[in-house]
Amino acid sequence: MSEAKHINLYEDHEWKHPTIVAGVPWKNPVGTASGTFQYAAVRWFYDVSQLGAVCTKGASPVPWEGNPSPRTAEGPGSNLNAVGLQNPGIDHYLATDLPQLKEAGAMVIANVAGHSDDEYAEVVAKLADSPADMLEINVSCPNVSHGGMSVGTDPVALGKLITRLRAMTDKPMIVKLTPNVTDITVPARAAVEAGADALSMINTLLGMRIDIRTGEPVIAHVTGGVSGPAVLPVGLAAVYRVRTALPEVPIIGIGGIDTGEKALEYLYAGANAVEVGAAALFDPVAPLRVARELDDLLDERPELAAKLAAGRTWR
Amino acid sequence: MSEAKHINLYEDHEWKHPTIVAGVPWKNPVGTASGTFQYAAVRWFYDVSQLGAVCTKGASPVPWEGNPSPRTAEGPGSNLNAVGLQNPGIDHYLATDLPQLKEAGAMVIANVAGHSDDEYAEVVAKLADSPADMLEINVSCPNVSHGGMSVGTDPVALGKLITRLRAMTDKPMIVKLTPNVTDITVPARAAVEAGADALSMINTLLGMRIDIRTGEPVIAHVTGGVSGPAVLPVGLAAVYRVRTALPEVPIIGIGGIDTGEKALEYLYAGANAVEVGAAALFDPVAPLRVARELDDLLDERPELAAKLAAGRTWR
Amino acid sequence: MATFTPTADVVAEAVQAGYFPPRHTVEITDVTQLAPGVVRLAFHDPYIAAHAKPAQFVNLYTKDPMRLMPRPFGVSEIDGDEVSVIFAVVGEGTAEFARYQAGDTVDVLGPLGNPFKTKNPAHYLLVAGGLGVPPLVRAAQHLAADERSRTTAVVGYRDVRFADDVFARYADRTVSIDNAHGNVVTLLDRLEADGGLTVDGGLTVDGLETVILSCGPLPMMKAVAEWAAKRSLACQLSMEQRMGCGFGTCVLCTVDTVDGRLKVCADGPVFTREQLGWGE
Amino acid sequence: MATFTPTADVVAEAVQAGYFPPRHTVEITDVTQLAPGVVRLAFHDPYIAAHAKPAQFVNLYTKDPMRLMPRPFGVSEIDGDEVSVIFAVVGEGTAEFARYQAGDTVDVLGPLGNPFKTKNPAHYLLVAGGLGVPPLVRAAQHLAADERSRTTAVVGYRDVRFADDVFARYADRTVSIDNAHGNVVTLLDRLEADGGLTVDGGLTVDGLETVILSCGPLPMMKAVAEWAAKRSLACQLSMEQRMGCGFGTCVLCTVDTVDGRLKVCADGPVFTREQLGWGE
Ligand SMILES: Cc1cc2nc3c(=O)[nH]c(=O)nc-3n(C[C@H](O)[C@H](O)[C@H](O)COP(=O)(O)OP(=O)(O)OC[C@H]3O[C@@H](n4cnc5c(N)ncnc54)[C@H](O)[C@@H]3O)c2cc1C
Ligand SMILES: Cc1cc2nc3c(=O)[nH]c(=O)nc-3n(C[C@H](O)[C@H](O)[C@H](O)COP(=O)(O)OP(=O)(O)OC[C@H]3O[C@@H](n4cnc5c(N)ncnc54)[C@H](O)[C@@H]3O)c2cc1C
Ligand SMILES: Cc1cc2nc3c(=O)[nH]c(=O)nc-3n(C[C@H](O)[C@H](O)[C@H](O)COP(=O)(O)O)c2cc1C
Ligand SMILES: Cc1cc2nc3c(=O)[nH]c(=O)nc-3n(C[C@H](O)[C@H](O)[C@H](O)COP(=O)(O)O)c2cc1C
Ligand code: FES
Ligand code: FES
Repeated sequence: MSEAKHINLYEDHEWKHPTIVAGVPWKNPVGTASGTFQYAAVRWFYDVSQLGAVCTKGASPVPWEGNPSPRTAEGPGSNLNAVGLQNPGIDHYLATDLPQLKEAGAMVIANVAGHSDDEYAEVVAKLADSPADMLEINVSCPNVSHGGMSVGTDPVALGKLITRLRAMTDKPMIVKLTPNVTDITVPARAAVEAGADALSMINTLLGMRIDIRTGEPVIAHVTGGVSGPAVLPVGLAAVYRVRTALPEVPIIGIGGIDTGEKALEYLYAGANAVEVGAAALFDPVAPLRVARELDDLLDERPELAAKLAAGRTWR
Repeated sequence: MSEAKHINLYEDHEWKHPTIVAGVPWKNPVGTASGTFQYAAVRWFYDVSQLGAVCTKGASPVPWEGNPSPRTAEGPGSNLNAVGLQNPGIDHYLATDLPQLKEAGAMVIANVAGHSDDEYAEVVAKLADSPADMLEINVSCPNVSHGGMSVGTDPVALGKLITRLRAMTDKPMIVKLTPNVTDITVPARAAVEAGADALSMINTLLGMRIDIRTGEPVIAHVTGGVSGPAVLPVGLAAVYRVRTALPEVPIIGIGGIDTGEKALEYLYAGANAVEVGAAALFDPVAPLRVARELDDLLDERPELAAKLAAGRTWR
Repeated sequence: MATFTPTADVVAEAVQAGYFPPRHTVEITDVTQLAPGVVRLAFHDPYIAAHAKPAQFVNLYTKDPMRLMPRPFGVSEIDGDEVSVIFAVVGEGTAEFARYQAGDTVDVLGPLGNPFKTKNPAHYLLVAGGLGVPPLVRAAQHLAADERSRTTAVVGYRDVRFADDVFARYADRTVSIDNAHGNVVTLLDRLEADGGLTVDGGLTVDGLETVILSCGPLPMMKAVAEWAAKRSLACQLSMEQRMGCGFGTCVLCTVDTVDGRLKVCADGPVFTREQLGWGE
Repeated sequence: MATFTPTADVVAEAVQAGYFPPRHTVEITDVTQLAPGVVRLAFHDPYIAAHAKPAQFVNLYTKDPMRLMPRPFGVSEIDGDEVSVIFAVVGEGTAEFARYQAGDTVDVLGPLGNPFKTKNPAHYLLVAGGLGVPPLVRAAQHLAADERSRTTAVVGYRDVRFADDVFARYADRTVSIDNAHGNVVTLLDRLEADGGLTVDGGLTVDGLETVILSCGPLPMMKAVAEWAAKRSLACQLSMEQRMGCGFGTCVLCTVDTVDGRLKVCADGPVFTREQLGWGE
């Protein structure tokens, strides 16, 4: 890609319907989802300060090399990914992505990855004094402290981890839940009781594809995480059920959002805001487009808009 | 629908690639999935004896009225259902559906539903002396013996239930697993250790949709089960992981199958056979079409075909 | 990809042999906007044209593979081998159908469901509200061929009266109202009070008993059933419900009746007011 | 549904102002089958035509909403405002593209990735295998405009030699082979042994160093890199990997290099043999 300024197709828009997530004001309820946004890659396409928030790729204490390739496959209406959380590490993040994004005027959610409780703590310690606006703890990483299972599937371990991280910083802390559990309200409750300021959901569903030409899995890691339009009903049910179980906790809805209408469904399900993931891989401007569509849809729904603006939700 | 014979578009086909599931020979590896097949409704469309197997709607000890309507919503590439297992009860099943299907020459899998261990036992007792060829125990029903959670999510309860049912009959017993668990290999192992002859998976994923015109859930029961093409990667991963954990157990793969190619993916993932569900709602002849497509695809894969015919699997 | 979806030839052959046609592709012969957001779509289908009775419906399927579920529509008129439906654009599926043009194709399954019972000679009072119009147009068309019966169409529209002309073509008498002026029940009351409900002034016509056939929004149908019950009139109501299959296989389309939860697609869509327990 | 997907006007305006165009819709100008299962597709796109360098690629997107992922294809030729790609029909996406006709539209994003480095005058030995042909056609086209460099195209096909004529149009010399007769490496060896590898007979042409630009199946490229290493020739290889976005946002398209796992889309697709650690 040759050097060029971003297009700013949308720059003159005055956002009409803000929201508040865990006390933090967002200019609109639409952010990017972790792992599907890189400033260096999308800055050509739009002004990132126009989003409600930008949630960055999971950062670990040291660089991670991730899984071997191929890392992706296509499902019906979905994408499968097995990045294995490749990232250049928290120090690189603090030196490059974060300052660039703050410089560009973005509201930044720093997504945190770790393979053990200590690793999470190491990253949170470094973010505590950073200009990141919010932290999002991705508890779906395979965790060596928990026999390789993600800490997000074990409410006791999750409570312990969040209690520890909570004590390290005053930054609003979002815990991002995995849908690959029997009852998502259980880890949700554990996270909130341990001090999480907000919850985001869903991370990806476990899935795989096989290449019938070879009979072998398409993805080298065999299984991957399913995301995109196909997971919409699963994400909505997760948000609705957690909202019902925990009427007060701020929730960021994620999963299958590629239009303002679908974002709106999440708000009706009880979310305070949403994040757009896979859609941004297929169309770089998707998060901003969703935000614009939602902004207009909320015009016709003053009651919902007023609740969001006041930091409350539909349910 | 006026009285008419079925079309038998396919009746002259000689099946080339049989399979064996838990010792029971199927003329081809494709059956119908429970709840998406009613003989009275589809007999116009094709000759049911041409399918590998016909799995019937869950039967409970007494008639169940199911959930209020609306019971269904559409997801991207999926269907949501909240039938609530409405069915006219096992006595009605034994008096009508089952004899009709056997009369029509079908290989019948009787799907069993219950709200408590006693209810499951009552149905299995009645099926023990019936002409049903195989039993499929649907352990995803909300279960009063287990606080409303399905017994399929609790490996201990599941083991106890299957041990009890196992002792009641010599009929090949399939346990149908729910994907709404943290690790599907855990209930899989529990079922097999308790004596299940085979496993089938997946049942539906928990999901919901909201009508943005009203802000309310489309389905009266709020949440429903997601099925159809969108769930394909989740079903494949379930089969592959269970196959890896339990190399010997016969597996019926279910979830998102609407073409021979997708059925083939399940066979490569380690299934001995498959069942076609939601696709049969959108096109009544889908199960037979999938069987025909698969039969030709297996021509080009003699090694896989030979394994299936011998009751073994690809992995 | 190998595919065995029946081709037009195979469907034609099967149909000729008297079999029920599976889901198949037909050619669209007409798409006309009747009113803002209300569209008439006609397609060529000899089997459905020969068999569809009043209140029977057809499943149309979108071409968008993300939208797999059937869109059921009551058959509204039959002209030779041409079948037409009238629908409101309410979502993405109907929006897609509204974009079709003559010469395009659409997948269809039908005719589905059970018809209104119209064998007995009677004065059929066709009470339609909004998109309940199509099955009653078909009823009027069907009954126009029956010398022994009489028909009066009483129609309530939201704003534009988009079907008065087609009703007038078939029914002995057509009266309608729109939202600005009231609803079908207020219209029925007014007509009864004025002695203008039927050509004969009262509830019978040429000595024929009145039988109500109705289709429309739920609250309207309940009110119509009550109106009928007060006058001890037979009343058949064509119901709607979200459907999974449309042909009786999934039990996703139930309605609560005195006999328990029945399938709208295969036990209905027509139920009597007694079955529904309305107006008692 | 409200939608803000940029219209053609907005894209044109942005592009004129020097911005990088987002995903947008273009008109297809030509679809030609070059060989069984090998298709040339051309579309009208002034921005991509003006900017796409050898080995840069474009994402095409299917119209099937079940198939959301990008299909990346190397740009193969540019003619005025027309951009063409050549692809093999391997799955449902390419099958859909192969059904397109001139006048249809397709969504596109690009040009993406980094080009072969061809600034320095050299004898560029373009070694292509199978569907590695397109970027090397573009390289030949690009270098044809460079007076100071020379080009030799060495091409291996599966069966039909579908690109010899277009290579011949641009390269100083074109030699090819098909599977029945061997592969590009056997061809390179044979040519070298015969003294027929270049017009000058040896590895240099007009005193210019030979630089290999290669694209093709992985085993072929590894063999080419080894062939180059043995002769201490510079060798740039254009890699393929399954992609999630194509523009650097998802890290789904990595290749193992001596510097760790790099993105094929944004760090590549061109890597040197040294980066890949091949032939050492
Ligand atoms: C027996 C029967 C006859 C009908 N006849 C007519 C008719 O003649 N004219 C007409 O305009 N409408 C009729 N309807 C309603 C019509 O089926 C829906 O308006 C239509 O399916 C909406 O599709 P959509 O994609 O635009 O809406 P969406 O909301 O995008 O559809 C999503 C899903 O919900 C279902 N759905 C949405 N609304 C309804 C509804 N009201 N009833 C049933 N399913 C719904 C759709 O079928 C689809 O499965 C009938 C419904 C039934 C059950
Ligand atoms: C940088 C780059 C340049 C390419 N240039 C060309 C070219 O010029 N000509 C050509 O014929 N092919 C080229 N390919 C390969 C081409 O992208 C695939 O053949 C095509 O995406 C297959 O799509 P499908 O829908 O037919 O296959 P499907 O198997 O149905 O596709 C499913 C998914 O897998 C991906 N996929 C499948 N095969 C490949 C592959 N070999 N490489 C990358 N992704 C794949 C698809 O993009 C899609 O996301 C290139 C790939 C890359 C990465
Ligand atoms: C390529 C890719 C990478 C991702 N990486 C991360 C990550 O690093 N941390 C995280 O919490 N979630 C990650 N996710 C999950 C997404 O943030 C999101 O939760 C999920 O994709 C569901 O949303 P969607 O359906 O809109 O994509 C990733 C998703 C994708 C597709
Ligand atoms: C309408 C409907 C009813 C179902 N009823 C049952 C049931 O009674 N018992 C059961 O075990 N599974 C039931 N299922 C689940 C299916 O058998 C199948 O496991 C699931 O739909 C996934 O397959 P699919 O994607 O092919 O639909 C039902 C599914 C649908 C769509
Ligand atoms: S819609 Fe399936 S039974 Fe009525
Ligand atoms: S495909 Fe997304 S980073 Fe390369």
